[in-house]
Amino acid sequence: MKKIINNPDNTVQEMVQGIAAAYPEHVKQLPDTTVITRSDAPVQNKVGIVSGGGSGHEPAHAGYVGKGMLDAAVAGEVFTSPAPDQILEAIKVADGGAGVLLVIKNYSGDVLNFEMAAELAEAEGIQTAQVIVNDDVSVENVPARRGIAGTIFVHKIAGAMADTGATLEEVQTAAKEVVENVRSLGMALTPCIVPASGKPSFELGENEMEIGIGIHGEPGIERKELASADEIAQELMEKVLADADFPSGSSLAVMINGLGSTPEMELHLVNRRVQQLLREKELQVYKTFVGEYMTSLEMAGCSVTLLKLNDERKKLLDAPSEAPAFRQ
Amino acid sequence: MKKIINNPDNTVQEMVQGIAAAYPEHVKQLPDTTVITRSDAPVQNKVGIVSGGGSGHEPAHAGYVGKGMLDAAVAGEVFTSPAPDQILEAIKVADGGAGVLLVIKNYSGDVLNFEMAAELAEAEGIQTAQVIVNDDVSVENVPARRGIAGTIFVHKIAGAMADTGATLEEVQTAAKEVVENVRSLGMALTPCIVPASGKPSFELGENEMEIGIGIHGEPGIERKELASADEIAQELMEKVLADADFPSGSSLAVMINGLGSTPEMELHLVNRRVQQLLREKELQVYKTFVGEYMTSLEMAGCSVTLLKLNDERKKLLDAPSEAPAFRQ
Amino acid sequence: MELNAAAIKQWMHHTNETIQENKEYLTDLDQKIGDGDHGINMARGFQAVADKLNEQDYDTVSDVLKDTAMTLMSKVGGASGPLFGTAFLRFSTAVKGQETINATDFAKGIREAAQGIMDRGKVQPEEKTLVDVWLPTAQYLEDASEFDAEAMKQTAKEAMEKTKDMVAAKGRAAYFKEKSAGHIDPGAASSYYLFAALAEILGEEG
Amino acid sequence: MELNAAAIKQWMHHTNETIQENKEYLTDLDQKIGDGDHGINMARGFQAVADKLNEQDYDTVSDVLKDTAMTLMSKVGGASGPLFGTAFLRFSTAVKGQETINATDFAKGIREAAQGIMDRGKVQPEEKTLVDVWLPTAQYLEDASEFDAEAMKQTAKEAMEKTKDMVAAKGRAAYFKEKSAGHIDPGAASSYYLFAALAEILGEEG
Ligand SMILES: Nc1ncnc2c1ncn2[C@@H]1O[C@H](COP(=O)(O)OP(=O)(O)O)[C@@H](O)[C@H]1O
Ligand SMILES: Nc1ncnc2c1ncn2[C@@H]1O[C@H](COP(=O)(O)OP(=O)(O)O)[C@@H](O)[C@H]1O
Ligand SMILES: [Mg+2]
Ligand SMILES: [Mg+2]
Ligand SMILES: [Mg+2]
Ligand SMILES: [Mg+2]
Repeated sequence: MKKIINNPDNTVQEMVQGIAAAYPEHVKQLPDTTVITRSDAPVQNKVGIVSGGGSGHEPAHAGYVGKGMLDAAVAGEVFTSPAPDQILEAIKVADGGAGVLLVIKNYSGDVLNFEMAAELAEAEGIQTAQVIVNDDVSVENVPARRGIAGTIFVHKIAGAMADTGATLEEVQTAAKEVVENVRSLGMALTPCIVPASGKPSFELGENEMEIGIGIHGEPGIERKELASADEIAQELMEKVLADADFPSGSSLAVMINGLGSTPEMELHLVNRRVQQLLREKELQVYKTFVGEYMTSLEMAGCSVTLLKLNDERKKLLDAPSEAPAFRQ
Repeated sequence: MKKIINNPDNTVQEMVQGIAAAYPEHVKQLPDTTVITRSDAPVQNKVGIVSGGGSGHEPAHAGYVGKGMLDAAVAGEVFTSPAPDQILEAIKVADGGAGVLLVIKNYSGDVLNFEMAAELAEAEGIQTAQVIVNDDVSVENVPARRGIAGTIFVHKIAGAMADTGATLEEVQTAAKEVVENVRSLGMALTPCIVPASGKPSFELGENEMEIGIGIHGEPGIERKELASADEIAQELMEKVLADADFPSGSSLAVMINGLGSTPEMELHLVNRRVQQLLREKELQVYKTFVGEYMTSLEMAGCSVTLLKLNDERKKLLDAPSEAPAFRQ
Repeated sequence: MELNAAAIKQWMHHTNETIQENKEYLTDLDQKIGDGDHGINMARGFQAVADKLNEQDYDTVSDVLKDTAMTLMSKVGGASGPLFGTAFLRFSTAVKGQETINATDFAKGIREAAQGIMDRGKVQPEEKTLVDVWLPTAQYLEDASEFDAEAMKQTAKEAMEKTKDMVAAKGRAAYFKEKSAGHIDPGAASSYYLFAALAEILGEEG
Repeated sequence: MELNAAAIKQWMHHTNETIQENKEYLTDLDQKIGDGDHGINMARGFQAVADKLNEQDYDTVSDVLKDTAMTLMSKVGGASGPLFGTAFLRFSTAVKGQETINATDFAKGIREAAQGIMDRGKVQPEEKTLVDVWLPTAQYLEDASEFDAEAMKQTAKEAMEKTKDMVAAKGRAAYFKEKSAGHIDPGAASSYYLFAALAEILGEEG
C-alpha cells in the first residue's frame, strides 16, 4: 500500500485540519470535531444545509462547504458514516434559526447516524428535514439505491434555494425534486485501499472492468472485459437513460465524475461520447461538469450523472457558489 | 494497461473534442487542430496568452483557457510537445492586435517548437514574446530546470495582467517576475503509462518513492524508502525553501498539486504539514490551492509550489478567472 | 447470577480484548459482503469504551451501560455504531438506577436491546444482521430456567453461524444479494464475541 | 551517384519502413534516458511523410525534401520534430530547384542539415544527440573520394554507437546526467536508420 499518510488512525482528523488550513477565507474546522463549516456560520435566517458521510470521497463533502452550497460537512472515518454526536455539532453550527436540511446518501450507516442526530437536534429545539439521495441506477431495488455523484447537484440546488430565503420545507422540496430527476451510474477498472485496512476493496482481473460499482466498492451490475471509452460511455448512458426515461427535448445537466486515479484526459473521452449520444437522443445539454466530484480514494473509473432541469433548477444551478470545490 | 480510451492514436484529438463539448460557453476547438481557444478569441487590443505542451497533464493547459487566463492552449501528443504549425494557429487566433505572450515550460521539445512557431508568427506579422517557466528545483543546473506546476501561476498572473490592458512587454515582465519568484518540487510513488506505448514511464520498488521526479517521469534527486506525509512535506519544503531563500515575513501563494492518482485526502495531509512549516518559518500564506493542477496521467505523487507575492501579484492572483479549471 | 458495575466494566474490557484480537477477522468478513471496515469500526469503538470506563468508578450497572452506549454511538460510526449504541442504551434504560442486575434483569435488558436494534435498523429476523444473534440470545435467556453462561455463549455462536446461510436484506451486504449467502454476517460475529466475552468472564470466576 | 525525386521518395518510404519496424526499439531507448516516446514520434512522423509523398509526383529533389521537412515538423512533435524538420529544410534549401543531385550535392545537403540541427538545438558535438550521427556522416561524405553507400551506413552506425558512452548535455537525457552513459541516444539511432535506409535502397539497385 503506497499512500502519502501518517498514522492511518489520524488520517481523517489531519485531513480536516489540512482542509481548514487551505481555505481559511471560506471555511473552518469546528474544534474537537471532524466538521468543516462556513467560516461565517450560522447564517442568520437562512436554512442551513448539512451533509457528510464517510471520508475518502474528497472533495465530497467538505469541498462543497461555502456560500451557495453547504453550511457544514461532517467527515466520518474512511468509508464509515460519521457518528451522531459529530453530525449534531454540524447541525447546531449550521442552524441560523430557519432549520437545517440534512442531505444524506442512501447507505444504512449514513441514514442511521443522521437520523439519530436529527432526533438529538430536535431534542435541542432545532428543526431539521432530510433528503435521501439515491441516484445510483445500478441497484434494481429503488429504496436500497445508493447515493453517488448526483449528491453534488443536490448540494448545489439546495444551497442556492436556501440562499433565496426559502423555508426549510421549500428547500427540502427543491432538494427532493433533484433526487427525483437525477440518475447516475459508475464503473471501475481498479479497486482502492482504505488506509486503516491496507487491503484492496475488491479484486478485478487484469483485463476486467465492473459496471455499476459503488463508491465504496459495492458490487455492481456486471463484470466484463475492459471496453473502449466509447463503449463504456454508451453502456453507462443506455442504462441511465433506460432508468430515467427523460422525454426528448429535456434539458440536462451532465456530470462526468472521476473516481480517483482516472486521468482527466479519459474523462474527456467519455464526455465526448456522452455528448454525441445525448445529441442523437435529442436531449439538450444545459451545462456539463467534468472532473473529480465524488471520488473513491484512488479507484480508477468514472460515473455519469444526468439531471433533468426545469427553469427553477437552471437558475439554482447557475447561482454563484464559493465552495472551494465548486466555484462559479 | 487499464485505461478508458479508444484507439490510442486518436486520444489527444478526442480529448480536445471532449473538452470543447464540455464547456461550449467558454471555449471552442479550432477546426482541424488540437488547439482550444476562448470562444470569443481574439479579444481585440488585449495581449493574447498562449501556452501548451504535451498532453497528459490535464487540466493543463486547455483547462486554463478562459477569460482571465489563457486565450489558447495547444495540446501535443501525450508527453510530446506540439508541432510549430499547431502553435502558430493558436498564436493567430489569440492575437487581437496587441501581440501574444507564449508561456513555455522549459523542455527542449517545447522550447524548440514554440520558438519555431514564434518565427513563423513574426513572418506573418504577429508580434510575440515568450516566458520560459523553470520552477522545478530538482534540477541543479538552473538553465536546464523543468517547468512544472508553477506554470499555473504564470498563466494566472499573465492572464490577469493582460486583462488590465497592459502591453506585451508589461505582460511579459509580470510573467517573468512570477518565474523568478516561484519554486516547486515534486515526488512520486508510482509511474504512469503513456497510452500509445503501454509501458510504465519508470519503475519504483514496492516501498520506494522518488523525490524531485519530473512530470514526465524524468529522474529526480533521490530514490528512498516511502516516508510519512509529514516527512514528505518536510523534505519537499526544505528543498524548495533552500533554493528560494524567501525572507521571513514574505507573503506566499501555496499550491499542493496532485500528480494523478493521489487522493485529495492525501494532498490535504501534505498541506497540513506545509502550512505548519510555513508558520514556523514565519512565512505568510496569502492563498492556498490544493488539487490537481498539473498532472502526469495516473502517476501517484504530489508537488509543492511556493510563489512569493508582492502587492501587484496579489491583485493579479485575486483577479477573476473563468477558466474551467481555475474558476474564481 | 448477580452482576454489579465492576462486573459489567470487566465484561466490556474483555469484549474489547476479544474484538482487538479478532479485528482482522471481522474486517475480512466485512470485506466479503461489505466494505471491509467492521473490525476497524468495532476495534475503535470498544477501545474507546475501555478507555472511557477506566476514567471513573461507577455506582450503577445502568451508568456503565449508558457510557458504553454513548461511546459506541460516537466512536464506531458506520451502520454498527448507532445499532450497538442503541442496544446498550435500551439495556441501560431497562435496568435504570440498578446497582446490580440478576439473570431476569439481564434477560430483560438483552430483549430490549434486540428490540432497539430492530426499531433503529428497521430490520426483521433472518435479514442477516446482528439482530440474528441478539434475538435468539434474548430468547434463550428468557427461556432458561437458570442462567448458564456457557449455554448462552453456545446459543450466540450457533445463531451467528446460522447467519452464514442467510441472504442479506439490510445494510451493505444486501447489495450482494444471493452472493451474500455463504459468509457469516460481520455484525453477527462481533455480537457473538460480546456474549462470549461475558461467558468467559463468568467462567473464570468459576 | 545520381538521385532524382523518385529516388528520394523511395528513400523516405524505406526509412519509414525501417522506423516502423524499429519503433519499439527506439521507444525502449527513449524509455531508458528520456520519456519513452521517440519511436512513437518518429513512426507517426515518417508514416505521415510516406502518405504525403504518395499524394503527388515531384519534379525536383528539393520539393520532396521540403515536403518531408514540413511533414516531420508538423507531425513528429517533441524535440526531434523541429530538429529533423530543420535538417530536411536546410537540405532542401541547399539543393533548391534541382531535379537531381549528385554525391557532392548530397554531401553539401547533409552538412547544411547537420549545421541546421546544431543551430536549432543549440547543440555541440559530443552532447549525445542526433547531431553526433549527422556530423560524422557529413564529414565522411565530404571526405570520401567516391560515394560508397555501404561505407556511409557504416560511418553512421559507428557514430550512433559512439553516443552510447557519451554523457548527455541536451534534451531529456541530460536529466540523467552520468547515468545517461551506457545507452545509445534515441535520436542518433533513428538518424542511423535514415542513412541505413538510403544505403539499402542504393544497394538493391546494384
Ligand atoms: N439496517 C440494519 N439493521 C441492522 N443491522 C444492520 C443494518 N445495516 C447494517 N447492519 C449491521 O451492521 C454490520 C456492518 O457494520 P459496519 O461494517 O461497521 O458498518 P457499515 O456497513 O456502515 O460499513 C452488518 O454486518 C450488519 O450486522
Ligand atoms: N537540444 C537538442 N539538440 C539536439 N538534439 C536534441 C536536443 N534535445 C533533444 N534532442 C534529440 O532528440 C531526441 C529525443 O527525441 P524525442 O524523444 O522524439 O523528443 P522528446 O525528448 O521531446 O521526447 C534525443 O535522443 C536527442 O537526439
Ligand atoms: Mg463502512
Ligand atoms: Mg516526449
Ligand atoms: Mg462495513
Ligand atoms: Mg522522448
